[in-house]
Amino acid sequence: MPSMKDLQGRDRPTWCPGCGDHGVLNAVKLAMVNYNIEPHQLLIVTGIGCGSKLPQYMWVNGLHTLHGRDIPIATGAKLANHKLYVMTVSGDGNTYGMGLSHLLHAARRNINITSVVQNNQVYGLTKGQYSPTSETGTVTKTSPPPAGAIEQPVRPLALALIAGATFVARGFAKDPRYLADIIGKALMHRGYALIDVLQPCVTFNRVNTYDWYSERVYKVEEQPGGYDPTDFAAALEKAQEWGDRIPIGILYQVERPTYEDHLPAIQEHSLVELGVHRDTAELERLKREFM
Amino acid sequence: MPSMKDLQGRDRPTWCPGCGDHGVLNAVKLAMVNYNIEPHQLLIVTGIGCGSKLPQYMWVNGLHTLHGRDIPIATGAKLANHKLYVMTVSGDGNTYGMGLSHLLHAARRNINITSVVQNNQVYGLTKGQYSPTSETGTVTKTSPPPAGAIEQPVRPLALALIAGATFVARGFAKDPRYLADIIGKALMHRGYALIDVLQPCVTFNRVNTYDWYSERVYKVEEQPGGYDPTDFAAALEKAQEWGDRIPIGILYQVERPTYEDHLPAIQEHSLVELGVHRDTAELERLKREFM
Amino acid sequence: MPKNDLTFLLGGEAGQGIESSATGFAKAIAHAGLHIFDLRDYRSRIRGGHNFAQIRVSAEPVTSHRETVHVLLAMTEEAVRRHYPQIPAGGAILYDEAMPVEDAIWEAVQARGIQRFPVPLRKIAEEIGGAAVMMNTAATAAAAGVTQFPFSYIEEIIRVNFGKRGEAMVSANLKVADAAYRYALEHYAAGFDHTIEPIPGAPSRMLLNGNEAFAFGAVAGGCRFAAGYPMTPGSPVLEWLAGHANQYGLVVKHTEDEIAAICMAVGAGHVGARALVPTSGGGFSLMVEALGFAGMSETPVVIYNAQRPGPSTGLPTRQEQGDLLFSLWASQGEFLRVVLAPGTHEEAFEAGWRSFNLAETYQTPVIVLGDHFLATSSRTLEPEALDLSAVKVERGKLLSPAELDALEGEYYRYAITEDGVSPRAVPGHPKAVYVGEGNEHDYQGRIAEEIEDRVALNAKRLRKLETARQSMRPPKRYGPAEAPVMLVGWGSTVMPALEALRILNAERPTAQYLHITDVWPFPAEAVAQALGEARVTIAVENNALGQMARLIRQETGIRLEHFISKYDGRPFSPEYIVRGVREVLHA
Amino acid sequence: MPKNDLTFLLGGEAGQGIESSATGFAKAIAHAGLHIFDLRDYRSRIRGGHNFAQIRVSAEPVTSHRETVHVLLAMTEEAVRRHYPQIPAGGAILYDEAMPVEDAIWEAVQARGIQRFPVPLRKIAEEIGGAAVMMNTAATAAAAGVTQFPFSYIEEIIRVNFGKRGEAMVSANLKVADAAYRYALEHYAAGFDHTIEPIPGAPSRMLLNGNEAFAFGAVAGGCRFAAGYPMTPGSPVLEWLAGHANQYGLVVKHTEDEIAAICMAVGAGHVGARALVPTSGGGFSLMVEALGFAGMSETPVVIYNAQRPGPSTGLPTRQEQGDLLFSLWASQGEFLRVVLAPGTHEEAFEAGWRSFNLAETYQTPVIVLGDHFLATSSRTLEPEALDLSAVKVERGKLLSPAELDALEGEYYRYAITEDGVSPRAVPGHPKAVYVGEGNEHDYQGRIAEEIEDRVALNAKRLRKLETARQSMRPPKRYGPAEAPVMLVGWGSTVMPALEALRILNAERPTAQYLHITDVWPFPAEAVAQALGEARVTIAVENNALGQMARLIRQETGIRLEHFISKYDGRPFSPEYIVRGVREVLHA
Ligand SMILES: Cc1ncc(C[n+]2csc(CCOP(=O)(O)OP(=O)(O)O)c2C)c(N)n1
Ligand SMILES: Cc1ncc(C[n+]2csc(CCOP(=O)(O)OP(=O)(O)O)c2C)c(N)n1
Ligand code: SF4
Ligand code: SF4
Ligand SMILES: [Mg+2]
Ligand SMILES: [Mg+2]
Repeated sequence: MPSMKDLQGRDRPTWCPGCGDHGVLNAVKLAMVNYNIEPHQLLIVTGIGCGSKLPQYMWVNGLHTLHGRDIPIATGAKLANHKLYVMTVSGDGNTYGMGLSHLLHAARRNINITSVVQNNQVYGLTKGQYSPTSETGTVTKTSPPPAGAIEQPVRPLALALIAGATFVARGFAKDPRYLADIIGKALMHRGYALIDVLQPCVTFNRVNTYDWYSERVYKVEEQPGGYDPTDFAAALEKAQEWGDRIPIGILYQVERPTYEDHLPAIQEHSLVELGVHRDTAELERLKREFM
Repeated sequence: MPSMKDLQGRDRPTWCPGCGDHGVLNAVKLAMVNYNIEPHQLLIVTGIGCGSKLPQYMWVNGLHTLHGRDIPIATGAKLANHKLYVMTVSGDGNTYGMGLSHLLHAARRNINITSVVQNNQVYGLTKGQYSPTSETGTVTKTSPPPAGAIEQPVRPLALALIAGATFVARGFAKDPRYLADIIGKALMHRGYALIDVLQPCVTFNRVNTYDWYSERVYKVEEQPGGYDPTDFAAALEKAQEWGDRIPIGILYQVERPTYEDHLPAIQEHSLVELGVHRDTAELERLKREFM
Repeated sequence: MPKNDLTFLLGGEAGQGIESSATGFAKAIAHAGLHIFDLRDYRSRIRGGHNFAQIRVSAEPVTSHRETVHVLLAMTEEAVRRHYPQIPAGGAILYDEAMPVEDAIWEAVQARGIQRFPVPLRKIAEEIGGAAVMMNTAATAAAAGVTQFPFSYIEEIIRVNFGKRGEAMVSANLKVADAAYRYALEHYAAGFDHTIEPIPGAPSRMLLNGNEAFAFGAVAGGCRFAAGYPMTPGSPVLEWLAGHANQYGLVVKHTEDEIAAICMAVGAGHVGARALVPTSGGGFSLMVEALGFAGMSETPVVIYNAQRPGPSTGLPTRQEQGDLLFSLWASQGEFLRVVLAPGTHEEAFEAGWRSFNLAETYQTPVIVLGDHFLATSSRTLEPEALDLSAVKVERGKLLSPAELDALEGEYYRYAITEDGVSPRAVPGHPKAVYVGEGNEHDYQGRIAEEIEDRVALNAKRLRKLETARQSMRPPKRYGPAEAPVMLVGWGSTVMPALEALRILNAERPTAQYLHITDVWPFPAEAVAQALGEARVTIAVENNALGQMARLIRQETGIRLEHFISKYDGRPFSPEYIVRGVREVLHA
Repeated sequence: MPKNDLTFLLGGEAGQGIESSATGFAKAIAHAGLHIFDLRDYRSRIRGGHNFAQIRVSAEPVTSHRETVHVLLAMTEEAVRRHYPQIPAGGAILYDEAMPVEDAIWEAVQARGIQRFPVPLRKIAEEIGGAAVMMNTAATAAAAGVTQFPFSYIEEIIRVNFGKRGEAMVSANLKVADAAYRYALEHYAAGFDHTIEPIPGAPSRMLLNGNEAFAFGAVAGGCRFAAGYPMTPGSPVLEWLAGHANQYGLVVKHTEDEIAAICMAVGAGHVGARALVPTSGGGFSLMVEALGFAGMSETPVVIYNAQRPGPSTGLPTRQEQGDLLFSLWASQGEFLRVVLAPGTHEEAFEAGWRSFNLAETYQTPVIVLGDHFLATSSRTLEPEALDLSAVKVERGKLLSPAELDALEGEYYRYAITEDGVSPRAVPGHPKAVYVGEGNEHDYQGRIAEEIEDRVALNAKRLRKLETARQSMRPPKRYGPAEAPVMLVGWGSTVMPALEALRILNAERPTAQYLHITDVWPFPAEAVAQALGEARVTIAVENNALGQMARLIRQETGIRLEHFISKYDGRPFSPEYIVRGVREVLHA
């Protein structure tokens, strides 16, 4: 079992002091500690954005890739070595803008990876443009007045549910222990898991602050009457809830065979284990197909 | 008012005899006739696929573009000249695979264009690979046995609803008059309209045939108790219905300001009407901003 | 000449089944020990339109089609109209007796001295077989009859092809074939010069196209993962691999788009699987950003771009070599990509496995530039021509788990080395925890912006350009060294070019051909040397802008004086090249 | 020398407010009639890390920064450590008296004869202004004090900059500024050589960076639509246009990705609006497929690629010229794209409007290759330098509604013409109903696969390459014609190069500079001619592979003998070029 110290990175985070990404980083590390995942057993694939720098700030296999493309890259890594835990960590611009299609197709596949989305409702790294989850009316340099952001914000959890995700959750960067628990469960879950994380950007988002979120969030499992995370209809409703009240917790979790489960080639060994050497006799047989 | 003859193209369709695309073509023409849209008033932007060749086979402004990119191209055309009717026509691979993200972002924007999707649950033009709407288990050259297609099919209408589309409908290529009515209403609708069309591919899809669809489709407005297309919850439920019964008709229609409504620059004239000439005094004023 | 040296052309509409009949027919002739070159010409539509297969048969190995057609199997009037000008006097047109053809056309046919061989194809199919679809069977059997090709070969193929569909299907087709064969034999064989006679003792040969050769080579080279989005003419590779995935231990993914395809392959490559992305130019265009990421993160990946005519959607089912310079510079910034352009089926096979060795050795993307002509043309090959004993697996500086176990000190993914190649470890080992980076970074993989880091890492990566150049093969020279004309081409042009040399050099040494297969890093010295002594230089390229000629000038300063260009969407024929050379010589 | 000729460097962490203080300070000095060149150096992070602004002040126009720094405003110890080597004896470091700095550094500073000017910046900010954030105000005011720059200019800028935030804010900042100014003036001005003295009667000048110049030029040229996805350093153009959209009648769309951005622009261009896509290399990589569609469908669109170092994400906030050859060949197949590479602010403005004329005249995509250095460096310009009277709107063969009304016969979108350009009509007119096509097509826009159509249309499109070449400007030559060294560069390299010429030619004519702005279709003849008489040729490029040198060799056969390369993510300084030239001359 790794300790928090084992997971410490070579470099300290370059995020702004107070940024929600610090909480996400803590949660990821805590999840590894609590669920006994060693740094070499996990591959964290990230896109581009402030939060996507995360693997740089801890001790874990990382792959810091392209804006919006972490999910297909993670998918390929998982298909080639499904014995690794594979996780993506990226921002809302990355995942709900540029990468939205990949997210939904991953959900349809039920590929066994976990996506953590640092949703700060803004583009941090490029300095404060509006994002797919910005509230309608948000004024930024690319959504000037009078209208501000014209679009209706993306409802990522509802889209993922409709697409077929088998694990859909939301966390809050202010509560890394709670988030860690969700991340740990997502990593243990067999299938595609999406975790939307409310992640305050203290520099560019002066509306959706720690306080703003704190006033609104509630844990689904604590609601009166309890909560059944296998109830699709209930999950779909919760996934659309946004405003005065914002649900966090595991909104949905069910079992369905993963994409990998359907692939005869890798039922025993991973592709990486199968290696690169081919039996010549096998190839000679293949030649006969052309005769 | 154009006649069907006015809308006849220079070339005859090259689609397979019996292909559902013939029905879609008829429906588009009928809609123009019934809703009095002249060929030069409508721009049909298409992607790539069998069905995307449609503008070649009628008399209308067409733009035959790239696989999956018809929606953003149409969006740009609409923003530059919102006095044109703008419509996209493309296949399921095009729109729910390659172009899925564009579709959902268009819905969020409520840009005033109409998308007609020829959903034959297969890739026609590239000869029969499985598509995002192929049923799980469908065996094709890219989804070989034992598993066939592993993914859960895309539910486009539900996704569009969640994303914010204000007009969501389904038609059937076998019934061009009914489809024409939907298309006409979509063109008259102010906002983003998605019309999923059940379009049998008689060459590569031997499962989802005319008969298969005919046995299952029913018109929402004909169901006992009637149907209220402004009821989001009902629409969301219908949009997920697929199997023994498949609803067709207008599942959802509400009013919301369009994207264009929010743009001060084009409230009076379109960008094209504003033209390319700038007043020098205006530009001199602009220079002062830099001083 | 008349024996075992002729070309069949099967022409008709898409959906008439010409594609599969032609394949069966070619295979039957190959089984009789003859050599085949089978060219395909078809449209980007599913039904209708004029398509054809042009099957050259020869007792000797052939590397290309020829323009001349000896037997035209015309399933439509259009096939007659389009192709009779390719038939010399004495050649024949075989067609259904009931097929209407304009008088004017028949008159022209007659004027050329072409024979007309009507056969009751439809009648035989319907009356004997019970279905008009069997007209194809009838037609190919008739073609066999006309050329006195023994029926047993036709029978064998029918048994194999229709076997899966039941005994009734087999026997109906056999009966149809027999009737048509006999009709043609009895009515026309005597009056027809050309015959096909089995070659006793000929070895069993493969008949495969460039896509298949490449895909097979990839499997031989240990490819374990392929991801792609269907695009003509690259998708058959994806489909072939998908069809063989379970048996050969591959995972093959049809993705949501080409961006996902290359991204998945990069992910798979990063963790250590040999990963392939088959596509065509339009798909490759979408992969450009991720190509650069592979370059920056030093991830091996192989992209197979079967070129077709652009720009944009262009001519989806046709031939061009228009993506050469695009491949060399695609993506922002500067990094090593290796570009190979196989020209023959043998080279396609070799590129299949060699590309992975290069990708892993240099930890970088490798682009294999195929083209429609090579991808879709089939040729007979001795099994040994795809030399399995030559297949080597070279993984470069990949550290094995044992090596990592034994590692003293820290592992640094991007260690600065003299040759630019850093020891590589894949994720999963406790001693090799690191971050693969797309931002500029230091030798450890830490994001870095300092001048020293940038210079060190960029220089390291770019040193691989020179290191990899040493793996690049020099161009191959064909033809007599004393020939005054040096033709220069790349990719599949070599196939018709070799046939063109035969024609051009028949009387006296006239032309040589310089065939460039390894395109980037450009083997400049070897090319310059080969061109150094040439008297008349002519670029031969299936494009309009002479991209290889530009590259040669850029890298060597040598300007090829002439240019035989073809950008009509069709491949070169040997005769086209010959005409081009003669024009240059007589100008 | 000491008067009105010095460089300030403001260095500190991201988030300390250096960026905006520097902008205000530069503006204040510009208002006093002095010339400014303001270079920015910052990291791809929001807080922390070392950033700086290097502001050169001169009585004469200047086109670049210089390496030497006379006054270092150090907000951090790191700023001292990094920059003191740039300061000559007599220069000064201005810093908060409480800022801890290692003794060793101060010793080194002392050894160089650099003066230390501690000021109680924080104390003044906190005690007089009431907030530590006002340290920036204090620092720039102190810098003014040290150089005896009249306080009134500082005051004016403070009033303007803080005006929106209320009178209290203004007066607090003014008080802080005044105290710091006086402190510096009293304590240090007398002992400091350099002064800034307002130039009476100097014209009002603009102070703007290349992004602003380009965006302004685009608006002047009738740009009505812009779509983009934020990417450094291109996004400021998107943001500037978005901020001016309502007032100037534009629609500006921040899209879901770069693919959507170029697609929207192509859609807008197709229906007749002048449409722009600002981006950087990574974003451009995603646009490659649609670029080809614009080429095939003959749709005008302008792409502005502000280059930054690759490969991949590379160094997001830094300088490189690495996308030249990529731009020339991006996308499958062959078609005309025009590529411009403005090097100065004036040229950026001009490219802003001229690009649209070229795009509409040749009905094709135009790529404007900017780079980070030009995009983010500000320079003072006389208002007339951005010459509005030179702005012309040329729409080529665009048919007006009246012309269409009068049209006899059918309208054919892709009519075959001698110059390759077909009369263009936008959708909306009853006489001009047609299909814009991305598949190969005939002159009417009908999908076509026949040889004749392909050849006719491809040749027509490619004829535009030669037609457009006539619009390409020859390179500009700077420096004495008799100078033996010919430097050759493109894009923003011209700015430091011109300064380098001043240094190199101070004693005797040594070097000239050939500045290539119009890159494709390449003005080969003009370049060859300009190079023809050069004795020593040296390419000067902000990249590692010498892309322009390769292009010149490819298109003219001329090989530049030497290469001054820089790929460390930083722009050329004049001194760097001078050193490079001297190395070549003394080698
Ligand atoms: C293809 C591409 N386009 C644009 C960018 C520039 N870019 C970097 S990060 C970013 C947005 C960041 O927003 P988000 O994903 O929400 O992450 P955050 O910074 O908020 O954590 C953008 C647009 C890029 N790196 N690549
Ligand atoms: C970027 C790109 N990738 C691949 C293709 C090849 N392609 C053409 S049509 C098509 C799929 C067609 O399926 P669909 O969109 O469902 O249309 P249909 O033919 O069924 O009407 C594909 C993959 C392409 N044109 N462009
Ligand atoms: S800009 Fe926002 S998201 Fe980025 S590090 Fe700072 S607080 Fe975090
Ligand atoms: S292949 Fe299918 S979709 Fe395409 S034309 Fe034929 S029937 Fe229609
Ligand atoms: Mg964000
Ligand atoms: Mg389809």
